[in-house]
Formats: sequence, C-alpha cells, structure tokens
Amino acid sequence: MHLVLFFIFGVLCVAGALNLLLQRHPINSALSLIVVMTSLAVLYLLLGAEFLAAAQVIVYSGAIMVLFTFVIMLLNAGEEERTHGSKAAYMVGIPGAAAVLGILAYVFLKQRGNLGVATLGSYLVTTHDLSRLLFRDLLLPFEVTSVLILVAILGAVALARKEH
Amino acid sequence: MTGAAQIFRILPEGILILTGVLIMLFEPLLAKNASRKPLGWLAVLGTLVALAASLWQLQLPFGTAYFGTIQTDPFSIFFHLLIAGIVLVTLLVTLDAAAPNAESLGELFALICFGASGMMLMASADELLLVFVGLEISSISTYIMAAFRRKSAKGPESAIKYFLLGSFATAFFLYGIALIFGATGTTDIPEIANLLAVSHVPVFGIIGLAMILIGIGFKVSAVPFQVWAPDVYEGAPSPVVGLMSTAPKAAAFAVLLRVLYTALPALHNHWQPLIWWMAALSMTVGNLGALRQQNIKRMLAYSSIAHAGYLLVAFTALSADGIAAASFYAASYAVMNVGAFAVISHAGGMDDRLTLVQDYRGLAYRSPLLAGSLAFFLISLIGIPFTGGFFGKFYVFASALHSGLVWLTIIGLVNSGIAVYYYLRPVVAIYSKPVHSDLLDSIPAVTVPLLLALVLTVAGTLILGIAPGRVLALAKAGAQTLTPAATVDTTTAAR
Amino acid sequence: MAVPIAYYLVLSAILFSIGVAAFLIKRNIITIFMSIELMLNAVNLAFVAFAHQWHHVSGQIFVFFVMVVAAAEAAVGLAIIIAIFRTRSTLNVDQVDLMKL
Amino acid sequence: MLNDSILSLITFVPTAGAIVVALLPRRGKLIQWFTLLVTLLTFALTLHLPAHYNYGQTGFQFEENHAWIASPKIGYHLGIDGISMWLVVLVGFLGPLAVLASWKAIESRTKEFYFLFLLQQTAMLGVFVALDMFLYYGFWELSLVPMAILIAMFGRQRGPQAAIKFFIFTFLPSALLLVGLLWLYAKTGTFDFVQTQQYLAQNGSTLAPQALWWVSLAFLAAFAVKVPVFPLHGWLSDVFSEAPTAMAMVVAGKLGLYSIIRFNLGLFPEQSRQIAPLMIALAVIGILYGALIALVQQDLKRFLAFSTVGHLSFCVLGIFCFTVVGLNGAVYQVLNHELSGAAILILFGILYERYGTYDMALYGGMAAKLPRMATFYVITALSLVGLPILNGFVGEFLILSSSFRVHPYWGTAATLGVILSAAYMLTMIQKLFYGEESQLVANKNVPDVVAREGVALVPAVILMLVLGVASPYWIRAISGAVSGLAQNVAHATMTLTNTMAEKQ
Amino acid sequence: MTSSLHLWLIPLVPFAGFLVNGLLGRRFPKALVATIAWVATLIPFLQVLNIALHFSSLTLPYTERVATWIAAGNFRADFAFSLDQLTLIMLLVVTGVGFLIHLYSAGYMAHEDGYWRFFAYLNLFMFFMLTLVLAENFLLMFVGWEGVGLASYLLIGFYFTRDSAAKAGKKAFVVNRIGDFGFLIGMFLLIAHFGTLSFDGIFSQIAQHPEWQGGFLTAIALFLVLGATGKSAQIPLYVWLPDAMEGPTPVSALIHAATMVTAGVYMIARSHAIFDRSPFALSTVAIIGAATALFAATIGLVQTDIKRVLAYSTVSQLGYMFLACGVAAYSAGVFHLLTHAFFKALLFLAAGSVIHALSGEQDMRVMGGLRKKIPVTFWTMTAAVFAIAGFPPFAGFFSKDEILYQAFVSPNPIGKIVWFIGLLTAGLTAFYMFRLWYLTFFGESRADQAAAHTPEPGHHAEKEEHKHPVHESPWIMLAPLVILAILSVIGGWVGVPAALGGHNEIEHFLSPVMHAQHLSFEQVSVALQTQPQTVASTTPEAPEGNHSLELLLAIVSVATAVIGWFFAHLMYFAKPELPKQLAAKVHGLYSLLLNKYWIDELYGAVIVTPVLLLSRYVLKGLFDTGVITGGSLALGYTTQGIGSLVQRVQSGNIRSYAGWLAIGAAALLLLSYFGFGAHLPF
Repeated sequence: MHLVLFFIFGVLCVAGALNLLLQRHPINSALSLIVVMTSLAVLYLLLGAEFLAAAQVIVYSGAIMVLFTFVIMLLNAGEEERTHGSKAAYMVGIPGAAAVLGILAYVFLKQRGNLGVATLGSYLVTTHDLSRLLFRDLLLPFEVTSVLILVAILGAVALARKEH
Repeated sequence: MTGAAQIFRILPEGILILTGVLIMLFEPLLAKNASRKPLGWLAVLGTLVALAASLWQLQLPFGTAYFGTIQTDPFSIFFHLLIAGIVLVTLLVTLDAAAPNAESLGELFALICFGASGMMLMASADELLLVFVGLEISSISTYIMAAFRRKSAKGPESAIKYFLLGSFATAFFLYGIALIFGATGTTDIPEIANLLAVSHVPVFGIIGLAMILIGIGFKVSAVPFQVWAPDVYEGAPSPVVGLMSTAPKAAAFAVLLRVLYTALPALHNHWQPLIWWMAALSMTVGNLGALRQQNIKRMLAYSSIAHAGYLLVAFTALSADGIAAASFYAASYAVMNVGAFAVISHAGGMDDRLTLVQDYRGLAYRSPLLAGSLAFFLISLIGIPFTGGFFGKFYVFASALHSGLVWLTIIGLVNSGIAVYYYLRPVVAIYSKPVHSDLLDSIPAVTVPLLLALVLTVAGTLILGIAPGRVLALAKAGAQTLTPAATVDTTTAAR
Repeated sequence: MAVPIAYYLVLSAILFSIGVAAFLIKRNIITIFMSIELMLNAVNLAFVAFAHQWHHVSGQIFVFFVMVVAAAEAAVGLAIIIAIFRTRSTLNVDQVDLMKL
Repeated sequence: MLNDSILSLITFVPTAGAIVVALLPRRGKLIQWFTLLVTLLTFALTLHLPAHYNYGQTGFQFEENHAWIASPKIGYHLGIDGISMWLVVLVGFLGPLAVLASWKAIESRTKEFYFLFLLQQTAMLGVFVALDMFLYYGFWELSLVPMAILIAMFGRQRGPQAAIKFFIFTFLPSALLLVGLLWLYAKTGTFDFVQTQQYLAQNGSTLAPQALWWVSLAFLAAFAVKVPVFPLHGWLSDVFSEAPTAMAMVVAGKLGLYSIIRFNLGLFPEQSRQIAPLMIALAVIGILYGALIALVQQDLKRFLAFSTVGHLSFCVLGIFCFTVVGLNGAVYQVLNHELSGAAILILFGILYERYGTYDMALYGGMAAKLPRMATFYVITALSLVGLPILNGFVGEFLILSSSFRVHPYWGTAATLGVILSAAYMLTMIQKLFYGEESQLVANKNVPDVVAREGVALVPAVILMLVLGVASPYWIRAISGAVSGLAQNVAHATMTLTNTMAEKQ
Repeated sequence: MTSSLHLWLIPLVPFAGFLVNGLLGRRFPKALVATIAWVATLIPFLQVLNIALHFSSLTLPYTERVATWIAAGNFRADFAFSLDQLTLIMLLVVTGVGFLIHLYSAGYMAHEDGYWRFFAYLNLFMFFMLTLVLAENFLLMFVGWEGVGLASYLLIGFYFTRDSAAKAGKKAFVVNRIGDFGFLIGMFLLIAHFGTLSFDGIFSQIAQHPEWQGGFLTAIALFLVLGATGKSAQIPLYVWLPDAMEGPTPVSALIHAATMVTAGVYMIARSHAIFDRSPFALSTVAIIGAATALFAATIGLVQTDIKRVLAYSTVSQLGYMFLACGVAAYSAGVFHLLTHAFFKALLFLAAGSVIHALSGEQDMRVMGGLRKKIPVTFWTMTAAVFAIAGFPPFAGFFSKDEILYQAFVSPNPIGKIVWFIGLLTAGLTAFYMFRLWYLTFFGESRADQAAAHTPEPGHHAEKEEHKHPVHESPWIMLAPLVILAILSVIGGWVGVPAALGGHNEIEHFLSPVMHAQHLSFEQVSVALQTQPQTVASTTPEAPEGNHSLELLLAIVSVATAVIGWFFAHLMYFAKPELPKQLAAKVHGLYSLLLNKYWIDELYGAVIVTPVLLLSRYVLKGLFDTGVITGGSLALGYTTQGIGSLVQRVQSGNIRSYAGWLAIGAAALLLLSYFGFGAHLPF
C-alpha cells in the first residue's frame, strides 16, 4: 500500500519534473511544477508530515506558483525559442548533473541498509511538536525570518517600482 | 538566562535591524525629491552603535543564547567588528557617490543594514538553520542591491545572474545541510561533531560537507564556482561591489571555519585536499584571468577570486594559526578592497563613468589624493610590506608552510608575483600623463564622507601592516574558541 | 509494506538533478527560476525523509523555513525578472549576456 | 645616548621628511630645498657611525632590538657591521647628490617625486641596517615601489613599460625569497638574523639538505636579479634608459650584493661554496659580456647599463672567491662603483638636460666648448676604468688578484675586462668630446658645468681620489666583518668535505 | 748621510705643479704657467743632483715608507720609495731631460691655446714617471706605469679637435692596456707565489731559493715582458708609438723617446733577478728586441714624415735595449737607454725646431737646404745623427757597441744571431738617419713643391694663412738643443770599454744592482763595504784575452755604419733621382715598407673588427635582444595567453555558468567521496 502510493506519486513527480523540462511554454512548465509539488505533498503525508503537506499545497502550489503564473501573464511570455547561446551547458553541464545524480543515487542506495524504512503512521509529527520546537528552541531563526521577508518586500518594491 | 542577557548576544544584529526599520519608517516621511542623505547618516550612526555594541560584547562573558542557536565569542565578535566596519565605509562611500535624491536611495541604506545583520548572524550562528536564514538575508539583500543600476542594461543583468546562480548554489548548500542532518540527525553545529562520531551513515557527512563547500565556495567566489563574480561586479554599482566583495565573503568564510573546525574536524583529511585544490585553482585562475582585463571592476573581481584562494590556503593549515591567519586575511583584504572601491565609486559614480583602466590615466594630475590612495590600496593588494595586504599574505603562508604545505606556498607566492602585473598597470596609468582629460574632469571634488572613508581604510591598511598586534590577538583568541580544530594534528597534514 | 528511506532520497536526488538539468536547458528566465524551485523541493523531500529517519522534527522545521525563503526569493526574483524585461524586453536567457570575458 | 637610537634615526629621518614634503605647498623650489636639507641631515647622521664605530670588535654594533609582533615572533632588530656601515654612509652621501641631479630634471609634480624619493631612501637604509629578516624583507620589497612609480611617472616615453618590467623582474624572485624566509622561520622559529645564523651553524645538519639547498637558491635568485648577475640583467638596460637619474643611481648593485654577502654567505656558507663555481663563471662572463656590448652601444644610458653589468660582476667574482682579500675587494668595489656610477649618471643627466638626447652619435667635439665638463667626464671615466690612485683600481686589483689565486683561468679571463673597459670608456669620451664639433653641439649654445652641478660633482671626484689612495681607512672596518665570513665558508667547506668523505 | 732624503718630494712637487696649473692655469698668463711648470721640474732635478753628489755616502738601497696604500687580509702594499744606482740613473735622465724639454716647450708651444693644459699634463707625466722609477714595489710601479700611459694619452690627444689625434691617444692607451694586462697577471702570479709585491721581499726570496729555475718564474717573466712590450713599443704591441706622433713634438721627445717608452727596459732590468732564472724568458726578450730593431728600422727607411722616421728609429733603438736585456747585459741596456735619451730627445727637439721653422711642415720631401737657414739646429742635429748612427766618439757608439759585444759573447746560443741582426740594424739606422739629415738640410729647398702637396695637418696648421718665412728658433728652444748636443757627444764616455782604454764606469756603477741581487740587499751592502772586488769579479766583464775581439767587433759595427752613410749619401745627395728609380724597381718591397707591412690593417682585420662584429651582431643582436629580452617577453605572452584562455570561460551566458557550476559540483562530490582520502596532492 505504502509502496504503491510512493511509486505512483514518485513517478508523478518525476513525470511532472520532466514535463517542466520538456514543455516549451512557461505556463505549461508552471502547471507541471504544480503537479510535482502537489504529489510531493502526498509523499510528505506518507512520511508523516501532515502539517508540511498542507503548507506545501498552500504556500507552494498556492502562493508561489500563482505568483509565477501571474508574472508570466504580466510579461505575456510566449513559447521560448531554442536559441543556442551556450555550448558549455550541454558539454559540461549535463554531464555534471548526471554525475551529481549518479553519485547521490549510488551513495543512497549503498547506504539503504544503514537507513531505516518508512511505514505508514509509524511516525506522525503533530502541529504541537512542530510549534514547540519552532517557538522555543528555534525562536531566534523564526523571528529573524521576519527580517528576510522585510528585505524581500523592500526589494520587490524597490525593483519593480515604475521609474519616475 | 535572563532575557536581557540574551538580547546582549544579538545586540549588534538587533541594532542594525532596528536602524533598517527606522530608515524605512522615515523614508516615506521625506518629501518626494528631498535629499535622502540624512537616512544615510542615520545608517552610519546605527552602524557605529552596532560597532560599539560588538566591542562591548568583548567585555561580556562569552557563551550561547536562545537555546544554543547563537554564540558570542571572540571569533564571532571579530567578524562582527569586521562586517560593521565594512558596512560603515560602504555607507560613507554611498553617501559620497550617490546623488542626494537618487532613486530608492533610502531603500539601499535600509538594505545595507539588513544585509549586514544577516551576515553578522551567519558569523555568530551556532545552528545551521540560523546560518541558512542569515545567508539568505545577506544574499537576497545583495541580489537586490546589485540591481540598483536600473537605468543601465547591466544592472538588472548582473542582478539576475547573481540571483539565479546564487539560488542554484543555495540549493546545493541546502542539500548539504540536509545530508549532514541525515548523517547526524541534528543541525546544531557543536552537536554535529559529537554525533558524527557515532553516526552509522558518516558518508552522508562527507557528501554533505562537499555540498556545503559548493554553496560557500560560490559565495566566496572560489574556483570552480567563481564564474559569476566578474559579470556581477561589472554590472553592480561600485559601492555595492565594494560591500559584496568583502562582507558576505567574510561572513561565508566565518561559517565555513565554524562548520569545518567545529562541526567536521573529524573529516579534515577529506576536506583538506578539496580546499587545497580550490585554493590552488582560485589563486591561479583569478590571477591569470585578471592579466588581460581592461575593465577595472572586472579586474578587481578576478583579483577577489585570487584572494579567496589565498585565504583558503590558510584553511588547509589545520592549525589555530591557520584559523587566525584566515580571519586576519579576511580583514586585511576587506579593508584594502573596500578602500579601492571607495576611490573607484567616487571616480565613476553610481553609474560607472570611468570603467577602463585607461580611463584612470593621469588621475594623479587631477587629484593626487584619490590617485595616492588608490595606488596605495593596489600596492597593498600586491602585498608590499608594511601594508595589511602583505602581513595577511605573510601570515597565511607562514602558517601554511608551518604545516608543511610547501607547494601550496610556492604556488601562492608565485601567483602573487604574477598578480603584480595587473595591479601595477592601474598604478602606472594613474601616474602617467593624462590622455582624455574630459573623463577626469567629470570626477567630482572629494567630499567629507569620502574623506572619512579613505582615512579609515588607509589607516586600517597601515595599522594591519605595521602594528597588527591587537587585531592579531583577537583573531587568535577567536581561533582558540573554534577548538577542537586547533587540536587537529598537523602531522597528517604535513605529508 | 515499508518503503526504504533510501528510495525517498533517491527520488529527491532525481528531482534535484532534473532541476539542475532544467536550469541548464531552459531558455526562459522564469522557467529557469522554476527549476530552482524544483531543486528546493527536492531538498525538502530529503529533509522530510531524514526527519522520518531520525524521528526528529527539526528536519521538518527546516522545510518550513525553506518554504519561507522560497517565497521571499520568488518575490525578489520575479521583481528582478521584471526589471530585466523592462530594460531588455526579452526573457530569453541567451540574450542576457551583455557582460562577458 | 645617541648610539642606541642612531640607526632608527638615520632610517626614519627621510620618512619624516617625506611626510613633511607631502604637506608642503608647491611653491618655488621650496620642496627641493627642503629635501636637500633632509638628505644632508641624514648624511650628517650617517657620519656618526664611522666616528663611533669600534673597529676592534667584530659582530654588529649600534644594535637596537625591541619586540615588535608577539606571534609570529617578529622583532625590530637593527644593527650594522663593517660591511653595512659604509653602505649606509654611502647611501647618505648619494642622497644630496641625487637631489641636486634632479633639481632641474624634475620640474613638474616635484612633490610626488621627492616624497617617493625620500621613501626610497628609507627603504634602502632599512635594508642595510635591518637584522630581523622580516623587517629586512619589508624594506627590501618597499624599495621596489617608489622606484617603479618614479620610473613610470618621470621616465622617458617608455617609462611605464620599463617600470612594470623592473617590478616583475625583481618581485617574482622576491616571492621565492619569501618562501625561503618562511621556511626558515618554520624551522627555526625566529626571524632574527643572528639567532638564525647560530641555529643553522649549530644544527643546520639536522635540516634536510636539499631543502636548505633550495632555500639558499631562492635567496640567491632574488639577490642575483637585483644585482643583476649575467643572464638575469634583462631589465637593467630598459630601466637605465628610462629612469630619471636619481633612480638609476640606486636601482642596481649594492642592495643585491650586500644581501648576497649578508645572507647567502652568512646563513648558507656550505651551499654558497657549492654554487660558487657557477657564480664565478657567470661573473666572468658578465664582465666580458657587459664590456663587449658596451663597446657597441650608441645610447649612453644603455651603454652605461652594460658597463654596470660588467662592473658589478667584478663584485660578484670577488664575493664568491671566499677569500678575505676578495671579499674586501668586493665590498670596496661596491662603494667605488656606486660612487663613480652615480657620478657618471649625473654627468649623463647634465648632458641630457642640455642637449636632450642620449645618442652618442649626435655628440662630438664638446671639449672645446665645455672644458670643465670634459674634465669631470674624463676623471670619472678613468675611475671606472680602474686607473691606479683612483678608487676603481684598489677594488678591482684585490678582486682580480684573489680570484686569480683561487681560479687562475677565470681570473685571467676576468682581467681581460680591464682592457675592454678602457676601450669602451675612452671610445665614449672620444665620441662625446673629441673630434669635430657635431651639428648638435655646434648649433646649440649651452652653459658649462654650473655651480649646482659642481657642488654635486666635486665631492664625488675628490672622494674618488681619496678612496683611491687611502683604502685602509675603509678596509679596516670591512676586513673585520668579512674575515668572519671567510672563516664561515672555510669551516663549511671542512664540514662539507667531511660529509663527502662519509658519503664515500 | 743618514737623515731622510724625502724621496717622496721628488714626484710630489711636479704633482703640485700639475694641480696648480690644472686648476687655476686657465686664468694665468703664459709666462706664469711656464714658470710654475719649470719650478715644479727644476726642484726635483736639483734634489736628484744633490742626492747624486752625496751618493757615495749612502747605504744602498735606501728605502722610504710613506704610508700604507692597501692592506687587506694578508696582502699589503705601501707607498714606498727606494733608491739605488739604477734608480739614480733613471732619475737623472727623467728630471734632467724632462727639465730641458720643459724649457724647450715654453718656446715651441708659445703660439698654442691650451698652453696651461699642456704644461699641466707635462707635470702630471713627470709625477707618474718619477713614481714609476722610485717605486719600491711592483704595485706602486704599476701606478706610475698606468699613469704615464694616461699622461701620454692626454698629451697625444692634445689637439683633440683633430680626430686622428684623439684616435691615436685612445689607441695608445688601449694598446698599453693590453700590456698592462700582462703586467697585472704577472703581479697576480707574484702575489700567489711570494705573497708580496715589494722588490725586496720578492728578490730576497728568490735569492734564498737557488733551486727555483724556470717554471713559474718563466711564466711571471713572460707576462712582465708582455707588459714591457706594451710600454716600450716592441713587437707585437709597437703599433701605437708611430701614431703617437700626433702629439706635439716636445711630447714625442720627452715621452715617446727619452723616458716613458724606456719604462719597459727599466722594468726588466729592475726585475732581472726573475729573468736570470729563466733562460727561456731571456731569449724571448732578446728575440723580440732584435726582431723589433730590424723590423722598425726597415720601415724607417722609406717614411717621409720626419717625426715618423724618428718614431720608428725609437722603436728600433728600444729593440736594442731589449736585445741587451735579453742577453742578460742589463747594464748595457741601461747604458743605451741613457745615451738614447740624450740623442733621441735631441733629434726630436731638433726636428721640432725644423718644423717650427717651416711653420708646421713635417714632410721631408718638401724640405731641404735648411743648413744655412737654421745653423744651430743643423749642427745639433748633426751631433745627434752621428750619435745614433754610432760613430765614435759619440755617445751612441759606446752603448750600441757594448750591446753588440755582449750579445756576441753571451753564452746564449742565439747570441750570435741577434748580434748579426743588431749589426744589420746599425747599418740601416745609419742609412735612414743620414737620409733624414740630407733630405732636411742639404740640396736645394723643395719648399715650392709644398704648394702642390698639402702639408701634414700639423699643429701649426691653423696658422697656415700667416705663414712666415723660414726662421731659426728662439734661444729658449736652442739652449736645450745645445745642451743635449753636448751630452750626445760626451754622454757615452761614462761607458768606455776597457778595450778602448776606458773602464766602463757605468757597468761598475750598476753592478751591485745588476749582479748582487742573488744576495739580499743587506748582504749586498755588507759585501759592498767589505770587499768590492769580489762583487766586481762576479760581473761578466770580458776577460783580458777578448779585448782584441771587442775591438774587432767595434770596427765591424763602425764599418757598417759607414756603409749605411755611404748609401744615404749616394742616394740623397749625389744622385737624388736614384731613390725614385729604386722604388720603381722594387715597387712591391717599397710599398710594403711604406705601408709598414700593413700591420695596422692586419690587427684591424684579425682582432678589432671581429670583436666588434661579435659584440654588435652575435652578443647584442642575437643573444641580448633575442634570448634575454625575447625570453622574458615570451614568458609574459604565454602567461597572458593562458589568462585569455581562462577568460574564455566567462562567456557571459548564465546557462554556461550554471554548467560550470554543475561540473564543478560534480567534481567536488566525486573528489570528496572517492577522493584522495587523507592524501594531499603534494
């Protein structure tokens, strides 16, 4: 059951990701990214992170991607044309990416024995545990994120403001 | 521990954040095209207070706060002082270079303050999560600042390059943290060292270490993650470049030192070779790339790559001396580089009127002061004795050689020989007879803030070169707090 | 019917690499930015997986913060993209190479 | 007590002067006069040294030793012995001469010029008095910068290139020198010259021989370029032909030679002994090579550059004979060459001020118009040729005789240089002053040597004569210092042969 | 007399004169300049005379240390002067003849600008020459040695506006330097073997080691000879002397006839202790001397410039002196040196007077018939001609005869050969001297041909326009002529050989120096006081039986001289057209001689030109520009090339950058995982 779900949504993720890669139109890419994120949310559930799953859907699929699509519309970006500005990207980049994947996958699979297994409901993180940690041990980082947000707003305003 | 006592641990950061907020509050109150300079002076004031605060922290007992997420010790204080100093000079330079009612100047000042607070957090963070947040604060604010030359096509381009590649690297950095968390089940830096010993997947630690190196390597523009630097430096406004080529780097180096020497000393014979290579390549690539560079900002970008390399040499020394050397070098590089950019900013303004080395030909005739100080900083960058640049280099290589890294030392010093060529070209140009004086005439008169900035940087460079005693002592004290790294036996390294 | 954590990790690795590849291949700046988001999501997956492995919440907290950061980055990034579009009136990354060498 | 601070005083009076110069207004000849005053003061101070020098004792005198930086352990250690004392005095003496030589030649940006010039003085004096190797290296490198900038600013049209060439040529090897210093520090834990010397003397054998060998080589390379020794002289002719007189006067020779004697012989006697054959060969080649090329040079400055290569090679030859006589001769010859070389440079400068060219071919028959100048030229040329009772002879004779003793064939070859030097010097004199008046000379009426120039030249000429006839006065101080060195090397050879014996 | 002789005054007074004239002379009136110069030479002369008078009462050799000059390590050289018989003779010659020539110059140079310069140089020369003679060690001798070279350089180039003069001066100095090279090496060898350069030190050591024969002594001797050939204008280094005639005539008389050029002979005589131990070196000297004598004489036969004839005759006479030294007859050599000083100086001065009379004309072909016009000059010249031709009882006869005799009887196998060459030379000498005599003073004046032929650019050339009629010189020039003439007649009587009823005083006078050397000085002085006859007996004086032989040889040599005279008379007095026909007949030989065997050209082609070419093209062009400069340039460009490669990475394209990041990341990951582990690359 767990395995099946994992495979279904895992495949969905990968498919969405590949689709993002293959689609020519940004909107399609955005939509396929949403697919990835949503299915990730399911995987979070499987891993017992229900709050995260919710947040994933709301924040990511909801807020962030909406923002993306909004910008795409705003700049009405059309089909991207396959210009050939960069050989290096293919010559060195793709091998690099492959190598990264290779070594990570190799290490993970090699260590699977040392890693545990995930079974449904074996470990559930409640909002209560989360908030305990978040508002006690990690209070400072949490507070500091406000600065981050502030900076972001400030920047967005400063950059996107029309010249006078 | 009482709340007040905890507050003291983040006093400088807090003050800077507060300053930023105040600026944001006052900015709208000013008339539309009233001068924004007062905000700048406010920022200067805030920075000065922060500086004083971190000095005061030296008097306080050292230790952690907020459940061990943050720590004040000589090490963090050293970098706090450094960052505050850099920011101070940068603000002065901006005050001098920017037009009084330049677009969103107020935001710039605010961003500088916020960014500084982020960097300080990085330096004093004891928790990878806080490191990450601090890193993001500093990064995002620098992305934005890089885009501040919105009129010119170059500004946004440099911003987008910096932003995309930066986020790209951040993703690696995050993955690294994830892996380390995977290896140890914690993100608390001191904890990691202990738990890694008992971890049953230590290999994740190694991979995670590499990933973190990628992220930090990008921030400090070390080879092979240096590609962004020249373009970004060229496009960004000069004062901002002065800042982003020093302060975030210093913070990033602080993080790296903490992580490597406090969290992962056990893996030193994994990361020492990596850093060995990064150092050697950075020095070589940086210097060679700069040789034929005509654009002075790009040239300094390459030079900053090279200097990152020199600094990384100290990491490989695996000794308290090495850590102290790294810290000291960060300081000396910062001082002279910010100074150099102060002159460039004044000469070129926010929108780079003077871009090429040749444009500076004959500056000595136009303004001996600017010429003299620029030449002085470049000479210090070469590493001529009695300047901070020299003593930094000297100390770094002394510690490296002490750990038996003969070849790295030779590579480094030969590189510093090659570097002479491109550092000297501007110096010579400055003192040659002028060709197109119209550009030189466009250079405004020296203002008070610039004068202050130059005095600070020149004095700093000289002090670091002639009487480095105090700074050295602080750096050493900081190094001691990063044990057990200091106890890493250098015999393994000596091979 | 348990799933080894390793599988989750491998999945995250795959997603991450696809993200990298997308960054390399896509021409539209916005899409490139999306691929970064993809990479971040991959990392998140890893975090959650490890959190499960260690039964330790801080992993999930981290994901939390990543989301915040992602949001912030999105705001800033898109603003920058708009600025680019204003000056260059293109979103093709291959045409944003004024500064070189 | 003045003796305890005299060296610091000598070294930093120019710096203080430089700072004042930076603040002085650019009015009239104010800056020139002030600089002249400073240099004269410095010279007066240097004269304190021979007056109070204790000729009896060997080792360093007028020492000052204070802690400077705790860790890495660096001290502020000054001191002089018979070798460096006279060099310090020499630098002091040449200071005013250089100022007078630049009096007219430098009209614009005088402030920059004299500021850097005084800085240069400090650097050179520092090199000679520093006994802490960190401090020494500091001054050594510092001496490059003002030089380069001045060449760039006040050189002829190709000044900038020459400046960069000079800087790179001298800086690259210095980097290696730094590696050597750091290596020594890593082993000995001190930068103090005396302590290092003792350490190496006592347990140098415990250190890896190849490593020591490479270190000594790094030292030698840095110094040899600065001298310059034969194949490394690529920078000299460019710098000479571009640099202003005052800089050309100090660019070559004494710094490198002094350092070779002090460090290579002082710290690495064994290695020096091993490399001596090569150095002697290079020196002799340099003597002949420089002379032969000088014979066919048309540009006065380049002519002088190559003759300088020849003359300095004499000193190298003397050094690497490792005999008391040879070393005495070498040090003495350094003094002589600096003196006469400075004089001839000033004379060339005077000529250039008047006619605006260094091309020999354009001159001719000036003796009738400018008798005084002709006299100065002839005397200086003769002192460079090594005519007895002028200064050049004593040094050359000592060097050649000792080298002949050690390596008869190389010595003989070197002596051939005596013929060639006469040939090219007199050719130069003849081209400039004798024969028909050339167009240039005939069409342009210029004053003979004027008072200011005379003030600079007459002391030099008198000194040439005095150095030529009263050598013991100088040599007694030098002898005390070099005899110790010679013994060092001799002892080293003993140990060397012993080790050799053990090897077999 | 035991009190100090203050020898140091002898050279120093002229030096003072040099300083005064050199520094202030320009402002002085000519009379004052001349007076200063005279005084500066007269005082030493008087002092020398004074010494000579008390000479018998001196313990010899008398040495005087003034100061230490060089003291380094174990090497030491002093400013030290010494006096012995040889020195005395040299001193007398130098100061005496020197003073006369100073007198003469006052008149001869009267019309010259740079009068003061001339006298300053002359005094300078006196200073160095006296130093050379008085020196107690080789190094101080070398000072004088180089110094006189300098003085001659300055005086030859006195008319520096004339390129030929300047070049000649340079040539003289450089060629001399080649000799000095030998001298230097000789000194180095001496230091290496004896550890000192003082005569006393060296010679006494030699004396104590009779086993030292040849070997390093030969080497030393040969290098010293090289030095001597340079200074004394012997083969192969004689080439500078003829050109030196560019200088004013008094200079030629003083430096290039009477004094400086004899320095080489003096040096060999002085260091004969070394030569005595090396037969090979001696033979070399003899051969060089003989060869030079003949060689120069042949060239002298055809020269037309009156001064050049004299120059070659000087070279040839110096050859005689070398020949003498070569057969170990040092006293004879010195004797000839003495007489030669008198008559050759006289010849030059007289020639100068002739030139003066003809307002700068030096070409004998346009002279002639001057006998009546300038009688005093004529008669003095005649005395000199007879003296040099070797007619008894003139000075030259005795010295030359002594040399030939000594050569003949010397045990050295080559003795006979050199004797014959010497004899031949004597004949030639007689011939060309009488040729000069006839051409100048007899026959009809050929001055009208001067119009056709442009005169040598003599020093009076600038006054060509107001060319005044032939006139006798003023008294101040004639007085020295007369004195020297008398000396040329009687000067030889100090050395009348026993065969002619005299007893060779000079031989005896010099014997302690020349033959007692193998005892150390102290022993000598002792020996001298106790039994002089033993010392005398050591002299190789001809045994009684050989008087007939000596007489015979004398007659032979006189006969040769007469033959020479006869031919000269025939060709230049009786049948003046003969020379041209002869020249036409043996044209090849004639032009060979006229062009001095093309030796100058040969040296130019074999030595000078190759050196210059080598320097200009191989060393300067190829090596220095190519290798040294090019090498550094190449290095620079390669570095920059790599630099531009590095820059290529900066394509400006974000995706490429990301590519580099990715590959870098991969590399780092791989290294960290599979990487070196604990191994550093180096």
